[in-house]
Amino acid sequence: MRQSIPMSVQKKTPDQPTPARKMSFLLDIGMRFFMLFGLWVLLSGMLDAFHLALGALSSAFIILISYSFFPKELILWRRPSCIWSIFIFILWLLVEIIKANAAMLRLVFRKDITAHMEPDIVNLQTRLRNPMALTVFANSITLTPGTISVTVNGKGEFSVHTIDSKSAENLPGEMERKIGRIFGE
Amino acid sequence: MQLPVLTILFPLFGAFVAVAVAWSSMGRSRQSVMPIAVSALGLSAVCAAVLFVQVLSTGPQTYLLGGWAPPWGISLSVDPLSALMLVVVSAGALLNLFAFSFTPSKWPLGKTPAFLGLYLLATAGHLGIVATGDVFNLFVFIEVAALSSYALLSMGGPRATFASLNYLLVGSVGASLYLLGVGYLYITSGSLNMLDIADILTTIPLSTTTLTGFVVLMLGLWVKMAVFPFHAWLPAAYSSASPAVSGLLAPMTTKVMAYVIVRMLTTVFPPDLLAAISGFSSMAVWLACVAIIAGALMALAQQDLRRMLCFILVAEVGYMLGGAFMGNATAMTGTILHILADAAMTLTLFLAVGSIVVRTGGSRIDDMDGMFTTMPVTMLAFTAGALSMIGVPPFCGFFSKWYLLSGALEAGHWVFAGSLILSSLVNVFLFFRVFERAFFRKPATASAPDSNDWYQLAPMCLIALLLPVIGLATGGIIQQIIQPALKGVM
Amino acid sequence: MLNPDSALPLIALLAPLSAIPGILFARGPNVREAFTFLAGFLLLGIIVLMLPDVLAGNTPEIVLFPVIPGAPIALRMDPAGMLFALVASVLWIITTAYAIGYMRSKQEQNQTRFYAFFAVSLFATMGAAMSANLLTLYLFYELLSFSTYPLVGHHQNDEAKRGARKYLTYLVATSIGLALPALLVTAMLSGTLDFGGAPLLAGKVGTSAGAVLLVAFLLGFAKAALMPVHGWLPAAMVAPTPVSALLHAVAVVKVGAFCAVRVVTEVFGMDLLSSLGLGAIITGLAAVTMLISSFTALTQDGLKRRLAFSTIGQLSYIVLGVGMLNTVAATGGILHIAMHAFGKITLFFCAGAIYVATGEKYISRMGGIGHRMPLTMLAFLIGSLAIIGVPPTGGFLSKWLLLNGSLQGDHWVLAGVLVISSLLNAAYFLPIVYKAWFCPPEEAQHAGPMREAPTWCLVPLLGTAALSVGVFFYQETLTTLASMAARL
Amino acid sequence: MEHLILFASVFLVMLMMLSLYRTIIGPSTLDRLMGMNAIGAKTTVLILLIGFIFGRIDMFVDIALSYAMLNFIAVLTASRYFQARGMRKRDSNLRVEE
Amino acid sequence: MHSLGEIVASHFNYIVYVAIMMVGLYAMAAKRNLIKKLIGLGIFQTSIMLLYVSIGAKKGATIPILAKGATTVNAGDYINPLPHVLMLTAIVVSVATLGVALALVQKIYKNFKSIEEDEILKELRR
Amino acid sequence: MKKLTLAAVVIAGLLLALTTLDFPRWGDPQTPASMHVSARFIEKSLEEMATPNIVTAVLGDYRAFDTMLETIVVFTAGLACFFILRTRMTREDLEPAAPENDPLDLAGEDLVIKTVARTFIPLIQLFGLYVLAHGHYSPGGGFQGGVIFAAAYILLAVSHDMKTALRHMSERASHLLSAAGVLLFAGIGVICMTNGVNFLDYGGLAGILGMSLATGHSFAILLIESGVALTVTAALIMIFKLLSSHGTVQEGF
Amino acid sequence: METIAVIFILTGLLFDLGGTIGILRLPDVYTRLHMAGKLDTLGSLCLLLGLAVVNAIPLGTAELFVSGKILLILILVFITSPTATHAMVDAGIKAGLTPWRKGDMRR
Ligand code: NA
Ligand code: NA
Repeated sequence: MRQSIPMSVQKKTPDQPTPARKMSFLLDIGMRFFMLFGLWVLLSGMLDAFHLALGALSSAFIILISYSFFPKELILWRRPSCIWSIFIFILWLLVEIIKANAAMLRLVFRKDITAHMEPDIVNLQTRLRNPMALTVFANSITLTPGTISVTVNGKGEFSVHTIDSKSAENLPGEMERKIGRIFGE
Repeated sequence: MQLPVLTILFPLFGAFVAVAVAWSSMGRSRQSVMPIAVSALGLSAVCAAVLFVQVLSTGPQTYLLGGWAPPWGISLSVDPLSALMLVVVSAGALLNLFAFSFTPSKWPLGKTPAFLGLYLLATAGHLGIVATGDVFNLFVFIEVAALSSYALLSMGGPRATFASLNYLLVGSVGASLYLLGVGYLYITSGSLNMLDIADILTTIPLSTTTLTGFVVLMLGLWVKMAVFPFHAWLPAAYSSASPAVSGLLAPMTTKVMAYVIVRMLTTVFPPDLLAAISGFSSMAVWLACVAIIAGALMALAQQDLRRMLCFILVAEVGYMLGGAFMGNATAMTGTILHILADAAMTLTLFLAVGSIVVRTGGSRIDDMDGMFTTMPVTMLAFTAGALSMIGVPPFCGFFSKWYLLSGALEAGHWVFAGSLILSSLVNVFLFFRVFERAFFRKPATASAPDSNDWYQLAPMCLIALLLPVIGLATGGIIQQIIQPALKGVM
Repeated sequence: MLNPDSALPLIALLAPLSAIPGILFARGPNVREAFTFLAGFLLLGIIVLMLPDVLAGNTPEIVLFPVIPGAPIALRMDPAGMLFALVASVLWIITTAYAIGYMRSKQEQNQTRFYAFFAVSLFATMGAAMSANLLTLYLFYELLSFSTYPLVGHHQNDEAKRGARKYLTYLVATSIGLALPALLVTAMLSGTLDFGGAPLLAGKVGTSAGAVLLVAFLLGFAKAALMPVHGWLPAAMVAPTPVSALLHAVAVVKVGAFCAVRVVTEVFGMDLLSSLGLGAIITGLAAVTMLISSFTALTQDGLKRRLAFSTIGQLSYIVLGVGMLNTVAATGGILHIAMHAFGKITLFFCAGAIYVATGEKYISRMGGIGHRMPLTMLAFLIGSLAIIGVPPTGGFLSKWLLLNGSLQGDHWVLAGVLVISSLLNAAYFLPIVYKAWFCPPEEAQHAGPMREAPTWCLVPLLGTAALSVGVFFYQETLTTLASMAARL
Repeated sequence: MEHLILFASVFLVMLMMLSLYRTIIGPSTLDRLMGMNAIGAKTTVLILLIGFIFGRIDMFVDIALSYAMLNFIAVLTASRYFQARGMRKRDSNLRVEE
Repeated sequence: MHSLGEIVASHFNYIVYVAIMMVGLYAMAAKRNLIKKLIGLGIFQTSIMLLYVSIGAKKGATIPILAKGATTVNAGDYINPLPHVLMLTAIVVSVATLGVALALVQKIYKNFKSIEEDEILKELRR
Repeated sequence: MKKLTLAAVVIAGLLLALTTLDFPRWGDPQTPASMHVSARFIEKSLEEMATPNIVTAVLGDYRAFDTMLETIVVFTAGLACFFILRTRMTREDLEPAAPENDPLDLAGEDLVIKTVARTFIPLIQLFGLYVLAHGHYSPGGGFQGGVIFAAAYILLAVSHDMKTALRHMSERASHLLSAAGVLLFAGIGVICMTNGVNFLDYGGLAGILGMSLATGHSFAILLIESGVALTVTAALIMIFKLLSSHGTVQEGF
Repeated sequence: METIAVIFILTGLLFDLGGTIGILRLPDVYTRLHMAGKLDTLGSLCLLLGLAVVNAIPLGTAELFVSGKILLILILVFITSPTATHAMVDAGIKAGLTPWRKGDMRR
């Protein structure tokens, strides 16, 4: 959507481009391109030259206009080891989610529903600073038992809406550790 | 030849290019937008005129868009009548723009390109409505014309904005009803091409669906045409809008919609349809009578010249409606003549009043004192338009009225004839109320006579001079244009 | 379509208009009025050029715009039209001269506009005279109404506004409300509106429909000022006197009377009217109008108003003439168009001259004015005699024919009305003359040395007075035209 | 399997009807928004189910995907609008409730 | 003749369209709030779209996208694409109209500090 | 008054419903609507324009003129909203100054939404392009693609703020792009004309590009769909910006 | 394979049912969002997964592509659903909509 991207890219890197920087920049672009192109192929399902070319063009075009949107954290090639952490985290999260939902499901079918809950808003402080990490953390809170993240800021300060007093007890706790491991914090 | 589509394409491209040029280099090219608009309309008018001559000499043309033959593709179909309407619309828009081309300084800051773009789009929409041979395509053109009109009409203060929204609501319902009618026709015929539908409808017996479709479609068009009692949007919208806008739309919209009704009655629906629902057509004529009387009475109550003209317009719509549904060729001839005449005289009057508004900032009748002294040329043009509205020969308003009256007498519809006569008399009163102020009273403030901007006065004078010319050309118009259109129909 | 012969009516029609550019763009008043004269002489020349042809029984014709089948905009010079055109064009020149004197000495405003609309009015009048059909006649009739409106309201004050409003209300309301529908019905019944063939409605209407149509036509053409649609005429006297003179003695009212003649002779035809027994409607309307207006005139103190009511009455002579449905009376009626014109214009000129010279408008204040303005009052006397119908003035000829016609048709009552009316004419004009010269010195408002109106005023009125007498002696052309018109 | 799909569709439509209650009754605008979101989430699945019923899942999956995206953006926009309006109202000391 | 139930069953789409249309019409006519009027207009337009789309239905036919590798095409196998095309256009038009309408409403709100028709009319009469 | 309105509406509805009894039964394959014009579309579209999606074939080719006008309607709506709402025009707000700080600053309150939006925006954009490009084969096309593309922008504006959004697409850019879209569409039609055929007859384009007729049609449909997408994207963005910022096109939300 | 799909779908429906009852029964918008945000999300995830499996049963390339797209929807829902919930709660709090406390009236 930016009209003159080459210029704005130059603006973003005011220092003299060293060969290494250049290399890393190209790799960056390449990774993004292949991510988008893969998505295209999945969506398109057409493997003829014309549509693949269209896909390549489209991916390049998106990189051109939306370069600045790509979160740097998504570029996994920088730290391959985190893939394993992600895998662990997702599994753990799924289990937690299922637990949360089972609890909720039970609550929903209770007769005296309000008697079993005591909503409150609690504040938390995490050591996470990376926006992506904070986001994952916030969404994980939302998905796990009895808590929804209300406000989050860049200093790692959270406020959380809880459905009963026990829900927030384990926070930030293990979740913070697991996420921190992914993002190296 | 490509003329039918070019007539529409020029204003369209004008609009795109105007917007693109205006924004591609702000400030520097602001001045170049007006020439773009004028030349786009000029080219369109030239195309329309050449097309008109062509059609007159070589017969009707059908232009296949995309090369697809009807009924599969969309086609433009131009006969002498629609070609003339194209000339009227494009030339009218051009003249009006020319006349008000000195006013951009009074328009909102920085919005001139948008104004001109919308102006061109509105014109193109009306041109398309006239030219297209496809009922659904007509709907889309109606919406192009309408959307740009809503925006244009909102220019002119809070009252205009509110009136414009009101128009939007009513107009959208009208267009939707039209679309619904098209749907009914599609159910019956499976086609969207006007001529194809006509062919199919003649081969199958008249069904409830066809009749309902006809009624709904007509209702939609009536709403868009401001037939009483669906008229309220018109005076509200046209009287509060900027003069450059009402000068464009007042002569154009209702007339083009009346033309669509004529077109539907003469080319799409079978001749026996009206007979099958004679109750409906007779209701239409009675409605026309009510519209004429009501328009006249409401015009009497107005203190503002532009509002007064708007209510006269409501009455004029009644003329056209009544003639179209009277059921004989004479009255239909009158309607067609009146479409042309009313376009010309409304343009004259709105140009004149627009000049007054631009000059004095308002159009209250009480402020007309001494206008003949302060704006003599403008008032002369206004007088010509007024005499034509009253129906004084040899102005064109007389001859269309003559045919309408003859048609009414032929059909034995004395009330319609009486309403016409009565509204003419009311018009005398209405206009001479203005003339008396303008002629017999001293101007409130001494000011110099008309500005010498020839480009402001020339269009007005030109169209005023055309009024008797059109009137005296009535015979030729009927012979060359109207009779071919009505041949075999009535 | 355009052979030089048949183009003459068109040229005649356009002649008055040819003055307008000159009038509008002239450098000074002299040049401006020169253009008017030029156009006037041009017009007269063309009319005279056509005269032998018409007298020989030809009718030059030209179709201009075929607007409506059976009713194109077309011109046609027949004897009735020729009579009217001749009178109007002669009097235009004289009136122009008079107007120069009047307007300049009164220092009227907006003289350019005045002359321009004057020319337009003449154009409309000539058009009406030469109309080849009812539609064309209607067209010029309406044009005349609207083009005289600024002349009637020339002074642009409240009085002028009231007069002009009344003027237009009567004329336009009747023409749109009555004449136009009648026109449409006629067109529908006959399929054509052309003059010169068989009467349009012959064999097409019954008594009641015919009666309705006839009344609609007679009252619709309200310029003929038949009662009850006469009220505009006195009101229009707010106009400057040249306007009153030409338009309200010659052009406007005569177009009305001319229309009535056309209605009787061309639309219905005398045969139809007499077979349906509708003549009584016309003569009845005319007779009533004649008597009432003459009595009313007696009571008027304003000179121009008295002249106005006199005009209403005199117009009825014309209508009465054609309404009696015999050739002699009709000849008299048509001839009265001319004869009354010369007489009445003289009277108006005199009224204007008196006003210019003394500022006097009221008859009661004109005692002894004959001593001060002897030539004017002499002309006034001649004009009065012409209106009364005393030889040797033209008025005698037309009235004589009218009387003869009424006797020939055994219309004893109408003959009586004619006589009574003429006596009333004498009763409201002669006392003025008498008072002007023979009122006792102690009652005279005016005395002293002779001081006539300016030459430009005086000469024209003497000219028309002379014409009033002259036509008595050189009557042949006019009488021939009238009788030709009546026989059609 | 067809029966299950059909059953699932009908069941989801029923749930959507129930959620519609929240959308209509409220009481707060946020409740309505939440109701809409709940319906939207089910609609995504429902579109896929219809695709199975029509036997054209390859076509309907695109529609479902775009619907899911647009639903997210719409909810986000609406909640932002609600927030902005609420903050404006709070500034002028007005009640937030409908 | 068919029974009423059968007629209703075979014409339910039309009955639904009429019902929705009248709801929209009523909202436009009876509501004084401009936004509600706009919603009414939207409902009104939607009903017409429903009618069109339901015209295109064919029993035993699938959506008008040819299956992959289809060689012989039978018109009976696919529902009528034309109403869909027309309604796509109509939808775009109605969205565009809605956009313009909202712009106007916003301007009106700016001018009159209200979107209630009665209050605006009262203001205008002053 | 409301009761009267209700009664009128109900009566009108009943009347209208009565007339529908004359309509063909629902799903009847033998109606004129199904038999007459549409049959050719279904049977010929693959052969004539190599486009399995018949809706796209009709929309982009048989009735391309309608579609062009529909695009123009969108263009008009954008222009209309601008004309109606835009306030306070200065040079600066037409061309905002270059960003001094990072436009996508993630600190601050709405961190979660910002991050998620940032992640998805490129993906949504790509999906928009996919929808645009595959209108021939699946329910998609220029309009849908354009809407999705515009939605990505709206997501940006909503998750961040209008100023940030404006840095990524200025008002000027949206005007230019919306004009460019309709120009592209109508321009293709005109280019066809230069080959001696009628407006929007893609056979002309096929001739110019030396493609087979069906491929040419298919390619032209893709081109005009791109035009549609451009205008729809730009105009919707324009309308969104104007409406959400009350015509100032500065702040909002 | 089919059994797995059936189980997923039925579980999904159960969670959705719970979510719907939750948003109907709970006392205020925040507590309702707990239900909508968790139960509905998981319900959708299960349903999508089930459908992906159903679709993948023939194991052709085209089918796998489509199942891949369904999984794409799944990922999308997995990320956007909690974000939307968060956004709504955030908006409610910022707009001044106070949460329900124990003992308050139902809202
Ligand atoms: Na009129
Ligand atoms: Na489209």
